[in-house]
Amino acid sequence: MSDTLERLATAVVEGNVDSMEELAQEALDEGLSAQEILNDGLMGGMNHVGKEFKAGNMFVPEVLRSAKAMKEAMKLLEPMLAAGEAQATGKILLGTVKGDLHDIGKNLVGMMCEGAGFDVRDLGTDVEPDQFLSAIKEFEPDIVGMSALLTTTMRAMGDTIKAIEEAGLRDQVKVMIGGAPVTQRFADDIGADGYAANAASASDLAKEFVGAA
Amino acid sequence: MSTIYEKLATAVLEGNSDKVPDLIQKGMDEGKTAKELLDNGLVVGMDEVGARFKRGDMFVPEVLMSAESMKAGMGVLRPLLAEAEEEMLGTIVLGTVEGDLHDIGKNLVGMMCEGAGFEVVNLGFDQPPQAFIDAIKQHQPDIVGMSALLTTTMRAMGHTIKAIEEAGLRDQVKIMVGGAPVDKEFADRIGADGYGSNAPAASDLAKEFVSAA
Amino acid sequence: MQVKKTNYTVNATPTFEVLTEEEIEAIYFSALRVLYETGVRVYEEEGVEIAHSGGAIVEDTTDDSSLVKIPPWMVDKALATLPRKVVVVGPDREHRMELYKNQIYFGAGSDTPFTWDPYTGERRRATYEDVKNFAKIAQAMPNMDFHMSLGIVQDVNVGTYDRWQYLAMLEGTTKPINITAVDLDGLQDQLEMAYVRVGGKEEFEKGPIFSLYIEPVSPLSHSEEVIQKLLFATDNGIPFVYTPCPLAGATAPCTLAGTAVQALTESLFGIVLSQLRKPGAPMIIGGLMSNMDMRTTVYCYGSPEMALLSAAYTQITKWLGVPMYETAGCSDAKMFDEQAVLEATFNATTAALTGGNMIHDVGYLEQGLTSSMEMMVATNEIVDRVKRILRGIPVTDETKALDVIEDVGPGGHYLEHDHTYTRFKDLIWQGPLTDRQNWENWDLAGRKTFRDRVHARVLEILETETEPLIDEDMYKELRQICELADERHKGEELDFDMFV
Amino acid sequence: MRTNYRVNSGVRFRMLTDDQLQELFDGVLHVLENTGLEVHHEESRQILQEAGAWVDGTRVRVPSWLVKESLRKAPRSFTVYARDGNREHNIHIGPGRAHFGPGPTCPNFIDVETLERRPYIKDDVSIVATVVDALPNIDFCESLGSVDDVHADLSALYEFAHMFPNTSKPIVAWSFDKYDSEGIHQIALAEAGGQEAFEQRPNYIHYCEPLSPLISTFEALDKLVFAARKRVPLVFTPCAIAGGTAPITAAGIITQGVAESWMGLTIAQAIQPGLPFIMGGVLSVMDMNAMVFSYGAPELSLMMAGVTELAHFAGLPLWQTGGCTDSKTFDEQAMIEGSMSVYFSALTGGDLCHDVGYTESAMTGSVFQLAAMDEAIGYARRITRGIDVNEDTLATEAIHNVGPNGHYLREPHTRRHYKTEFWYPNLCDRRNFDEWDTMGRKTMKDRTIERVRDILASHEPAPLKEGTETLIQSVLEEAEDRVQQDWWQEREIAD
Repeated sequence: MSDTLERLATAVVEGNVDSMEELAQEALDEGLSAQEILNDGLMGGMNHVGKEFKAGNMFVPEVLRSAKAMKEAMKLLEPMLAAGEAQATGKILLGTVKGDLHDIGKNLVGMMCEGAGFDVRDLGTDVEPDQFLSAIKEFEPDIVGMSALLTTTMRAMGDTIKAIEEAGLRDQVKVMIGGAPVTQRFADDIGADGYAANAASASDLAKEFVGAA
Repeated sequence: MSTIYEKLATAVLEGNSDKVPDLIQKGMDEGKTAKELLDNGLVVGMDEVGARFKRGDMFVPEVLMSAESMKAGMGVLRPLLAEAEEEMLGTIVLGTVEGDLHDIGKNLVGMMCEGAGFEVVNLGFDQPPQAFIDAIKQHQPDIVGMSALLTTTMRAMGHTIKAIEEAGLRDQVKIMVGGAPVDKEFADRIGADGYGSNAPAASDLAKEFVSAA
Repeated sequence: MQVKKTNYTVNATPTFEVLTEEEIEAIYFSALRVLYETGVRVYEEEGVEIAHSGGAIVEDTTDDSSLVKIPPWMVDKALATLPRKVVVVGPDREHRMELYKNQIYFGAGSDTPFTWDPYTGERRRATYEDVKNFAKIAQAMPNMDFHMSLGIVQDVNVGTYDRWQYLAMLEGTTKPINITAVDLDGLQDQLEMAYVRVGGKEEFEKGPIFSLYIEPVSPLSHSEEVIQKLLFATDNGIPFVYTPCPLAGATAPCTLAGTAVQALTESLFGIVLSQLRKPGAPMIIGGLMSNMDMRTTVYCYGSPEMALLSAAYTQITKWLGVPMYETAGCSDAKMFDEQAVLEATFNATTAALTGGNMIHDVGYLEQGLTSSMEMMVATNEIVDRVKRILRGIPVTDETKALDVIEDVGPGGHYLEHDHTYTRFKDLIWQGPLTDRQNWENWDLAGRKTFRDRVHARVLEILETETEPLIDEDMYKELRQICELADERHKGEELDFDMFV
Repeated sequence: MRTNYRVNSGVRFRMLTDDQLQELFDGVLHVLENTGLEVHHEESRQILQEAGAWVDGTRVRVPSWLVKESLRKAPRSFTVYARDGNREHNIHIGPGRAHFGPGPTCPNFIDVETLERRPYIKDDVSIVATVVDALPNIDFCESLGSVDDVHADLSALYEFAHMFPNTSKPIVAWSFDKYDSEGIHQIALAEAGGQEAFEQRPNYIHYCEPLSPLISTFEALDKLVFAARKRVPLVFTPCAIAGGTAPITAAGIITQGVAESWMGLTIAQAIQPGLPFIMGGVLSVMDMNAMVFSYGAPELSLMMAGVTELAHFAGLPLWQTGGCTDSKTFDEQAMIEGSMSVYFSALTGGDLCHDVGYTESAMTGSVFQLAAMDEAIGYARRITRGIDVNEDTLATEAIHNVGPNGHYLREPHTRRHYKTEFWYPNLCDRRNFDEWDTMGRKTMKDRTIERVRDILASHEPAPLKEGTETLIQSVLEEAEDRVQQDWWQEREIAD
């Protein structure tokens, strides 16, 4: 692997936000393609971050810093990737369901998934089923992720899945859910495709869904 | 109306030392023998004390109050029992061995044994083997109790037992040992007849010795 | 412009007190009264003579002892020369205890007859190997600052086990050690060993590598051996702990204030005697103060009264200006279980909050009769938690973070903020043995309990190969001192082994 | 006779100085006045505007004078009463007094028979309430769970309906929305004897939870408005996560958390001047690797101590947190974490300490943890009671009488004091090794399980007044009718 790519990966791991653009440019100047830089440099770094995080050696603020660093480089690479054949790992639509203003868990999932190379759109909190529907039509995600922190708002996840079914969009997307009171049993009950106990496993689950695991 | 036996037992249970001699007098007036008053009154009271203490329903100061009243009763009954040539519980010589100034545990054993109806001769602490030998000769006890709190002075228990043997007195007495670092195995090793893990256990052991004898 | 604050007092740590100054004074002056009017019994002629020539009244002399009464002025005089700070170091000179007001150091307890074998899971008599292993554990524990044996070596001669115990500890740790001695001869031998360990008497005097544990007997009784040790330590520049173990309700008054009065009386006698012998002799007072459980007759090592009384006594020592020997990290539980840590959490937290200097008895179970490696490792983690709390709450513009709150605003989050990124490792405590996984991960990882994790850590330490702390020649030299002692004391032993 | 003799009644603990508290206090006022909060409740915004707050869309900023005025109106001391008139069960909130009780809403429960973790069900409510009623150091009741086997909307109502008959200790009632609150209040009134009687002797406290950072949610305020109008004592407590939903520094999270709570205070006092208001919140760190909100971190105790002192500085009682753990099981970690937070809670005198009995970072309620913490609280209370120092306790005469080498076991002084001076444990075992060995080497866990099962087999809480039980049934039936159409019901049928 080229030295520059290795440095890029290291910069991602260390969360060196400021040096990312410069390093990416350097790599391009060396003649590497945007796809190579992404796959071997940035994603290499993020994979390492994921592993270290799972092993308990890295912490959320560091992971987020790494994700941010990757994003910095992506600013430069994205136009080139869009022009070529390259693709992100997949697309994820996220939202905290209706009635729930708790944001933190879902934000974490979003950041982790971005770090894993997903294109993430976050609808925010208190999201109505209709908002999910129109976003699915427009954004065409591979995965829809929903979260709820309250036992009361949990069932709004069921409502949302039902609405997606009724709109005939259920086959287009995988649905994953999460949040402190959510369990696998509940996920099965309301017909979700998967459940994740925390942000790290949510990102793993998403990768599994798109066959990138 | 409760019987004189019940009253005596209650007086012991409540630790009412002043009342016990009067009640004994009353019982004698009613024609009860010393032996009857002891077995059906005082001893019944103390048995209840022991049972309650074991259950955690009585506290040391209360047990000692009861022991005091038992002792007061024995003070009255002992000459009468001797007169009637009744068998008495017996005499215990107690001491903390040479080199050891700790004697709270041994004192507690003494008081508990008195409560059980024994006559107790307490030699005090830091007692050399000769002091035990002299006391055996003088008081003709049924039981000798020794305690030590330190491992170094535990050894002195062994020396003391040996000295008793050499003085030819070993067969006259049962020997029990105790103290925090002492256990059954050690008691066996130095040739003691028994080991009491705490004061109530020592008093039970003493009773066992005399009833077996 | 941000102007620096004036007229502004900061609690850099939490503050904690049991007694007011007036209450401390009441206890102190009561102790002076007992020391003068009741007196203490002394079983050693030289001690009596020193006290007497220093101004004490001597009464009721029997063939083995005298009643010694100390007038208050003698105490004032002794306190004037008593060092307010005592230093004990490790043989490596890196581990170091500066014992004075509010400095806290944790360490093990000594001389338990029994120990829990980490391999068989059974309670049995302690051996040389156990004591060495305990020292090894203590060496590996960052929050253990000094060491005591946590076991009586019982696979050697009884009369000389103290030397072997010291040797075992020297093999396992380079932290300062608080030794016990069987008798004066044992103390002399161990001092010899310490000279060997640091390279001579002079080196020892520059910084003593052990302190000596001396225990007068409550109530108010100072045995021959105790006084001999006190005088020897004083003469030889050995800092010593003069620690009665009053038992409220049995060998001391049932009220905690009364127990403090009696303990202080006993300590003050030690102070007076040491300062009469050699003004400026370093000593540490305090010790184990607890209550007798009136339902079981045991000497409580895990009761709230012990924690409370130790805290109160620490305040008294701070007021007097003498280093304190506190007690914590111990329990009445028979084995390392939930009770053991419950009690240790309370007494270790209280000791740390109070600021007693040498906090000993970490690792004790069963009222000090059994030691446990698990208990020591667990207490190390408890102390680590408490130390996080002792860092207090700094209140500054940076920590109040009003601007950060404004930046993030309602509904935002702080995870990505620099304010979080730059601080989280320092501010969020992490314990190596504390588990915070979610259920699923914990379940997958085999549902390990704290006890499982602590046990694994104990074995890990024991099985990690380490460089010997003393070289072969030095070991031989130290061992020879022990063997010579065995030879000298041969005649005292029973004609069979007591334990093994 | 002495004079100028100042004693400590109990121990004295301080985390912060008055200077530091004043600075934190000013910081809270600054946040309320300058940053403000999002208030998602129109009626509340109106009330705030009328009271003098600045309303800009949903953002509300509160001038310092208004906050201070609200603080002045709120009482520092008040009593919450046992429903059956049992004075032993009343709670007197006031300086220096710490009370303890469980927390609400865990999805799981440790089954009392199987000891396995499973979803919390309706029958668990009465188990928790009965155990609370019997434990001597637990002072108020919450349910330790969200009932899973009833309609999700009615979980809170069922909790109250099943707690109320099974303990006469005051209940802190959690609810989803105003409808629950109404049902709960109806039940409480029936027992109290009407609204006026309730106002004089309130028998429950209402619990509302705003959202961090700086959001007053619709439900929280809707319940608050209801409770304030009915004069129900109120807990208003955010649950802020240091480094997640609040600044990572203790001073920062305290500042933000208190601002969130005092928005509720301002609304409550505007509606009902003098309403007993118990300030929150629950402040702790997030484990930055496991990503759980830690209920066992030392920072929980640290931050809670700071916020307690700020509450007392401002003249309000505090909703403390303790006796809880991140451990998944009943083990040593659970005891270390629970004991330490209980201890600091007792040291600060935080007025109502909840979440006793939480395990697994609030995901599983456990009556075993609760019972073990009852022991820890007893222990803590013995320490915080301190040492009495007076002529009698100094015992110079007893010492003189006993003298060197004597003992105190028979002294009258000992007999007078041994029962009150010493604490006697229930679950901590002090037998010697031999006895412990003979009795089967039981650990504290074994003894705790026995004690809980004993309580459940034998304890009988005081009965409700005649008629209350019938009313509870009709309140529940009404509520069932209200929610009948819901999809959840369909799911239940489909199952």
